[in-house]
Amino acid sequence: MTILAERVILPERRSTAGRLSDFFWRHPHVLLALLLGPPLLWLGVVYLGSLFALLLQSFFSIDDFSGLINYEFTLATYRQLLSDTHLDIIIRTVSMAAIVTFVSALIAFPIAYYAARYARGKWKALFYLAVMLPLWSSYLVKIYAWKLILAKEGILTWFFEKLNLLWLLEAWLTLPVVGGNSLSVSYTGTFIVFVYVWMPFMILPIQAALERVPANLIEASWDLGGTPAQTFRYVLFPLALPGIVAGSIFTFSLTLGDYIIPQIVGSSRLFIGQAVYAQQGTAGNIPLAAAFTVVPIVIMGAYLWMAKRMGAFDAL
Amino acid sequence: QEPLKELGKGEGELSIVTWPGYIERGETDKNYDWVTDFEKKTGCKISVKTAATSDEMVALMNEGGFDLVTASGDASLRLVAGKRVQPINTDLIPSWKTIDERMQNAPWHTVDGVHYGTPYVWGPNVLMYNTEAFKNEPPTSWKVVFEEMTLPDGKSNKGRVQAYDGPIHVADAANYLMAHKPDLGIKDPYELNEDQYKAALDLLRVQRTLVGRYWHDAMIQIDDFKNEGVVASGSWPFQVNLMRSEKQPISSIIPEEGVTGWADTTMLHADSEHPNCAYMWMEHTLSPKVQGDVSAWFGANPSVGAACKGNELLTDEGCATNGYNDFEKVKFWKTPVTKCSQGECVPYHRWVSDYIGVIGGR
Amino acid sequence: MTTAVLFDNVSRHFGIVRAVDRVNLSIAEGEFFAMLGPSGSGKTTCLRLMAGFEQPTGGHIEIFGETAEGVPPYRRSVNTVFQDYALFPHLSILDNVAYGLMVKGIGREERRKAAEDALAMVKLPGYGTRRPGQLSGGQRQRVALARALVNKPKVLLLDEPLGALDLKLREQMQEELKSLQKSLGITFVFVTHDQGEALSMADRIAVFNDGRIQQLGSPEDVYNRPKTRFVADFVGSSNVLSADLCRRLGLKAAFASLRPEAVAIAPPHNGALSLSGTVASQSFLGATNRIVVDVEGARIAVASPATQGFPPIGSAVTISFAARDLYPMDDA
Amino acid sequence: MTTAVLFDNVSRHFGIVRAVDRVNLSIAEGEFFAMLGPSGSGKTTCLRLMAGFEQPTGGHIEIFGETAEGVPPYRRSVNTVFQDYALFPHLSILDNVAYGLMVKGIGREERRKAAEDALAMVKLPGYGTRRPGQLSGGQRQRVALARALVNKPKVLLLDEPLGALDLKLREQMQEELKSLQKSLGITFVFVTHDQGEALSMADRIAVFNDGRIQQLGSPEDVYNRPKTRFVADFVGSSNVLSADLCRRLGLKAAFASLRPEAVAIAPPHNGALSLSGTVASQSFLGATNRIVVDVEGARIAVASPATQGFPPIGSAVTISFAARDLYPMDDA
Amino acid sequence: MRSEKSNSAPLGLKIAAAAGLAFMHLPILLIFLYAFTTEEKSYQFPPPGLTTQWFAVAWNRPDVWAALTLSVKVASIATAAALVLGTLCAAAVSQTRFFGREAVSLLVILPIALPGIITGIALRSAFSIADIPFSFWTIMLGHATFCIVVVYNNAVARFRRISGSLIEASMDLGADGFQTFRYVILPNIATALLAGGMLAFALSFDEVIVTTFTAGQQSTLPIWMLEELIRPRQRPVTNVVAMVVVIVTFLPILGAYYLTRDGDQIAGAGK
Ligand SMILES: Nc1ncnc2c1ncn2[C@@H]1O[C@H](COP(=O)(O)OP(=O)(O)OP(=O)(O)O)[C@@H](O)[C@H]1O
Ligand SMILES: Nc1ncnc2c1ncn2[C@@H]1O[C@H](COP(=O)(O)OP(=O)(O)OP(=O)(O)O)[C@@H](O)[C@H]1O
Ligand SMILES: NCCCCNCCCN
Ligand SMILES: [Mg+2]
Ligand SMILES: [Mg+2]
Repeated sequence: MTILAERVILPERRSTAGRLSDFFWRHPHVLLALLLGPPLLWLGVVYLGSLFALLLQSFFSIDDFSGLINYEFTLATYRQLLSDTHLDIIIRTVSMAAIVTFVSALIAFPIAYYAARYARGKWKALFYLAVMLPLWSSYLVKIYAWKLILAKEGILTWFFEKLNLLWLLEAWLTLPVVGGNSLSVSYTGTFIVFVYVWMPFMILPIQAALERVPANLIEASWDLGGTPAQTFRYVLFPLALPGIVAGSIFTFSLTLGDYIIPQIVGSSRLFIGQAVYAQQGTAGNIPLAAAFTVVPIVIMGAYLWMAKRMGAFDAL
Repeated sequence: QEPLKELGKGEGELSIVTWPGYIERGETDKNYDWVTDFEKKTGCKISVKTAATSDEMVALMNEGGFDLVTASGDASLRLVAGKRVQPINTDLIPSWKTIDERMQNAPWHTVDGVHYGTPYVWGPNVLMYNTEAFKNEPPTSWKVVFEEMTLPDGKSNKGRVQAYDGPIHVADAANYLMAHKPDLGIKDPYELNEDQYKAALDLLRVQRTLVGRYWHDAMIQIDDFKNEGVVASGSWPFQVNLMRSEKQPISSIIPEEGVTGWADTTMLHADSEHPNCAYMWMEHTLSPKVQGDVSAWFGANPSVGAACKGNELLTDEGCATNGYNDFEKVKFWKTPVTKCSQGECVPYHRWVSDYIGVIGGR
Repeated sequence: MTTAVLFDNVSRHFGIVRAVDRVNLSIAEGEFFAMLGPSGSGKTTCLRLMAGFEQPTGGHIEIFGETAEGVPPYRRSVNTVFQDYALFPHLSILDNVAYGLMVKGIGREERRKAAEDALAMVKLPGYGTRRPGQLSGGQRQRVALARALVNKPKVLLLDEPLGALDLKLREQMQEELKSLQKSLGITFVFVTHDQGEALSMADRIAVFNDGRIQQLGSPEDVYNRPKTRFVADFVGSSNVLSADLCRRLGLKAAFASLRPEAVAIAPPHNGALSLSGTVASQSFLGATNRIVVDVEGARIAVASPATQGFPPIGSAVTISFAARDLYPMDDA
Repeated sequence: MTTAVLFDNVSRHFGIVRAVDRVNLSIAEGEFFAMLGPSGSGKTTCLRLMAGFEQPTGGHIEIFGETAEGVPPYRRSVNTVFQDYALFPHLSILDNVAYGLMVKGIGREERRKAAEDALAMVKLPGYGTRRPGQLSGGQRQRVALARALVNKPKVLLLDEPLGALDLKLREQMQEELKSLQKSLGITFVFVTHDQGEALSMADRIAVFNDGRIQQLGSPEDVYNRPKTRFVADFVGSSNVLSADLCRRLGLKAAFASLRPEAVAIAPPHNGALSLSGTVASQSFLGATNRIVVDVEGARIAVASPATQGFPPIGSAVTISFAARDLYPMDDA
Repeated sequence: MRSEKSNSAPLGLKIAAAAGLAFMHLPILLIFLYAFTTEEKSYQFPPPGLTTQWFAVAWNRPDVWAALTLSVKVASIATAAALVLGTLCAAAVSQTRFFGREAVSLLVILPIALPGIITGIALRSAFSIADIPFSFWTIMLGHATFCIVVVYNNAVARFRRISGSLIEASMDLGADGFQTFRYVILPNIATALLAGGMLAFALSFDEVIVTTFTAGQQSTLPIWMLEELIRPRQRPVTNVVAMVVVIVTFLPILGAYYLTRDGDQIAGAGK
């Protein structure tokens, strides 16, 4: 042991780092500003700025013939947004997003529950990978794989035929709303693909939430006479809810905004994403596209606010 | 804006907005290539952006960054009005003189006597059908895609027909009504008063019940004919040719009601950064060879009569097959505007939103 | 007297780990039974076997005369107060306490009343609307107790319920628990690794080590008459005298235990045994001083009343103790 | 004697919370100074003020005569042993111990040697290559100690360093710490909420409550002569006699404290005071029995040697104690 | 001690979980299967024959390589930007308290909580207002925006686990702010950053929607795939590329798992 401090209070450091360090220690706010500056500049100024610029455009209108934007404040675009045609699109999309979210949660829960509560060691890793594999496989190629499966002359038909169950498929397709000429041009098909593509986003947050539920709460419930079903209903589910909400942020928002899935597997009835894409890209109607984006922004804004209050962000 | 005065050296690049199948560099079939040689000769490297509808083309041109667009009649005048394209100096295009007279001064690219582009190719929107479903009774009328009926194979057409996923399809309905409801008094399917328009929408609503999915993209339509059991639809000769080349049981006709169609113009963007290459390309596209090749590949008709003879790919019968002589039967796409020969007509923006509504089930 | 819990040669092995190994015990109805032992000695596992969270890998368990194997926890009239309380964080205190009644289908009003009574019993009236997160450790512990008691269990299992509390609170809770048990007459099975706690509260104590019961008896038995060196060492800070030293004191035994408080720094009086050594260290413990005397290499701790003061370190002293306080032990 | 740490009317308020409130203290060089008090009484905050993690909102701090305000922690020759040890999980034990030397720029070889010496000093030679995760709680505690000591601090701050250890280990570490402090002569400031620990280890004790020092003195002072009711209550489980009872015993004071071990269940002998009452409860604590006697509603705890056995509950007894053990207190 | 260690899952749960996993995986198998089909133009089921020729064909397609190169470049730079910004933000949010802390954590989440099309279209119109031409950097900007949150989530979770006393211990032992960062903070958050970075990379690598709006005429791999899927030339080539990409992106994901498995979950892994 060599160092013997002469003085108890050591002198100020003369190196730049030392002096800067002292400076930051005395002025923590400067340090905070330096830390927060770049991300805030990026997200707060560039990103939020772009969003606001976009929203601003929704108060302009477009010249129908030339397709050029008329830079004058007007609510005409919002009037247009609230027309029956566009309201149909909004309702259609929001209902789809809600059902997709619900069913995703339904399918995801047992997987997440098993992974969180029963899988151990190697199995746990395997489960994780099994969830991640589809998550990170090319989104487009997955959609096309489903197109193959759902087509009238596709794999599902082939299987139903082999199993002599074709009548079942056909019966389903004759149903109103969910039916159609084939699965790939019906809401059923769009729904299946949405669920398929977004469900993995639901599993991980639920799993995270379930893993945070102390095992002894479940034992406490049993101990107090709660049957497994009651334990699920009164303890496990409420405690997993923030995870479900966190996951639903993804499934809901991704369904609200997607335009590729309903275009490839769907009945040509537009979803918000398609409408935005079409108004922006095909029709060049940026004001209407911007007005359309207000819908998911408002919905997700409310959703996030609720999720934050439920503590769902910790499960993200 | 003043057109270019004289031709300079190529800028080395050229970007073009076009329809799928319009500009080929031999990637699908190496016989169909009218780009590689051009690039070699002029040093202008071509990049192609395809668009599925006229609206998309207008949007892309409005956004900028492109030199040329092969605009159909329903887009060209909008581009002119929006000042997105510039007048061209026909003197810089030696082949201008060779252009079919019917096309040279066509109203969809000529405004007040000023030309805003060179004609590319034109063609009809044909009725494509599956020969197995229709057996020996090929359809003769657009009825098969507008009204429920039993097809020759004994099954209903419900869910087995398609229609174009673009607002301009309203004109196809109007065209059908012109023949079947003459008392509506439709003279021009692109000029509809409120009553005529309403009747067209009603017809389209009936069609909605028959259509599983509207076609938006030529390739996806091909998929749907192959995998989704679709047997009849308005289409482009391009799809017909492509599927026939794959030995699919596909054929097409021009039904008795006549057809809508397109006549496309290669137009130069107002802010083009590669005008010299653009002029070279316009000249290139007017050569009988290119005109014939494009026509053969897409199933279209050349704007240069000379292309009808002696083109290896098109063959001497090609023009007749593709409807070169049916020019009069074709009602070319143009943008519906309020001011029309009937006084007041329903403008395009209503076509846009109402057609979305009809497809959405309204 | 009815037997509340009976373990007949019960084992619970996890692979090669013998968490509980051939344990026999029988707990009488109304008894306050403590399980004492170091960490990992199998106390919790025993409790979990009683609650039904674990199944024995060998032997047989009876609860009030009925076979317990295969009966799930929710069908046993046995309730547990968990070490970390395991209160439901998403429920109010009242709903926590009423939980057991709710799952049994008791009506809302009735269970509210029962829960409020239980809260009053643990001296937390009016806390019903709070959340567990808003209570202190001691309060949570009492809620956990109320939540278990409201079900009127036949046997209450408590797994180190006071482990997380600080000394003062702990002493207070010990008293409360003890008096509650007396007034309710419920059988308490109490796990702890704190010898003081076990001694002061229990009617009987089972001292565990390595999955086995080392000694089972009254607090006095265990404290004053440890059967093994392990018990002597673990229960209180006993001096363990080697065979050598025993022989010198005229005792034939492998080991003997000698409690520090049985030793005095004083010359022997009538019939007392004595040894001499030097003072090695000393510390003030408040009520007593702890003086360690080095007797030919063996260190013997002496607890002497604080009033007697410290002999200087290194000084020669004589220690004396009664022969009966020297307690011979069987094994090492 | 040099003053190591001086607090001159120091306060640290967090908004309306007065974590430390007008504290005066002066710790002498080489002293073993303990800060004792219940949870939330401001002990940790005091320590953090010394270490430089907090700045006082009022008053003045000196360390070895130099003003400490505004000096960041890394420029103070004061080191801390954290309650949770705060070992760097990504570094080996050796690198943990050598950390302070490394950031000071000491060469690799030299600091390795110094660190190994320090590890030997805390009886962990050869543990250098392990990771903190591979050590037991007690071992980690010693590494934390070595890591602080290797810097030869003038003042060592210890924040409940033994809080997480179990009883046996704790007693052992107490002895080690004490002897280390003696041999190194470093000033130790030791925070605990365990009165036994403070009493047995410290030269002087400051008893904290609500951010203030209630009493500052030697262990005997604090234990036997509590200045306030709070101290009497907190340090050991004293009986607090009300003014009424005091008056009857001929003492003029608002309150008086009486240690249980100063009371005997016996008739008074020469000059002793006595009271009579009935036995309310009793428990076996191993070395002693705790018997609570009800004297006209006041409950007086008696610690009687276990050898004396229990009088039956409800029986009438006389308790006696020396007048000098009755210690009058200033306030409530 | 978890009782589940000894108990096994109820049968119903096992079946539900297995069925769910099968649902998630069968289409993937299909993608793999069609990388080997002999049919070129359309997908037939069952495939008429199997071949490995498409791997060679894919290898020799320059457009695949061009798109791949662009995607790798974009993902790398976007990841780097996200790492810096995400870490700074996580440090500020977890190590200090300031007014608006909650708002910042909400702001970071916004780009993934809002549909990608909104991010895309907003950035696109901002570019056009500011007259910024599409370039590599516009794609990167869009990607980094939604990648920040992945890094942020991982870093915040880790920062939470570094007990505050670790940093104080370092300062106590004489390390100034920079030394503390270098010797204590960085080594402790390194694996979390690596995990976050890998996920950010994979996220950027597969992004279609935002890219569509910020790429102009450039083709990243997913854009290339979209084009190929709609206008196929050699369809199985797309499957070959997809399959290779799955296998290649899988390695970093596996890595991220092992780096973070004890303790924090892979926060925001989905996305
Ligand atoms: N589910 C399990 N799987 C494997 N080993 C287990 C399991 N449960 C307990 N054990 C082992 O059994 C032994 C006894 O554990 P138990 O929890 O009963 O001890 P304990 O006496 O309660 O200890 P503590 O005082 O630390 O709570 C330990 O070695 C433990 O590791
Ligand atoms: N950073 C802070 N902000 C606000 N209040 C604080 C802060 N630090 C401490 N306090 C408050 O100051 C009071 C004293 O806290 P301190 O940690 O010093 O107590 P303590 O005596 O160490 O308690 P314990 O034994 O529980 O560690 C407490 O009421 C605490 O809540
Ligand atoms: N695995 C990729 C799925 C595509 C979803 N991307 C969402 C990004 C949101 N901006
Ligand atoms: Mg235990
Ligand atoms: Mg503290």
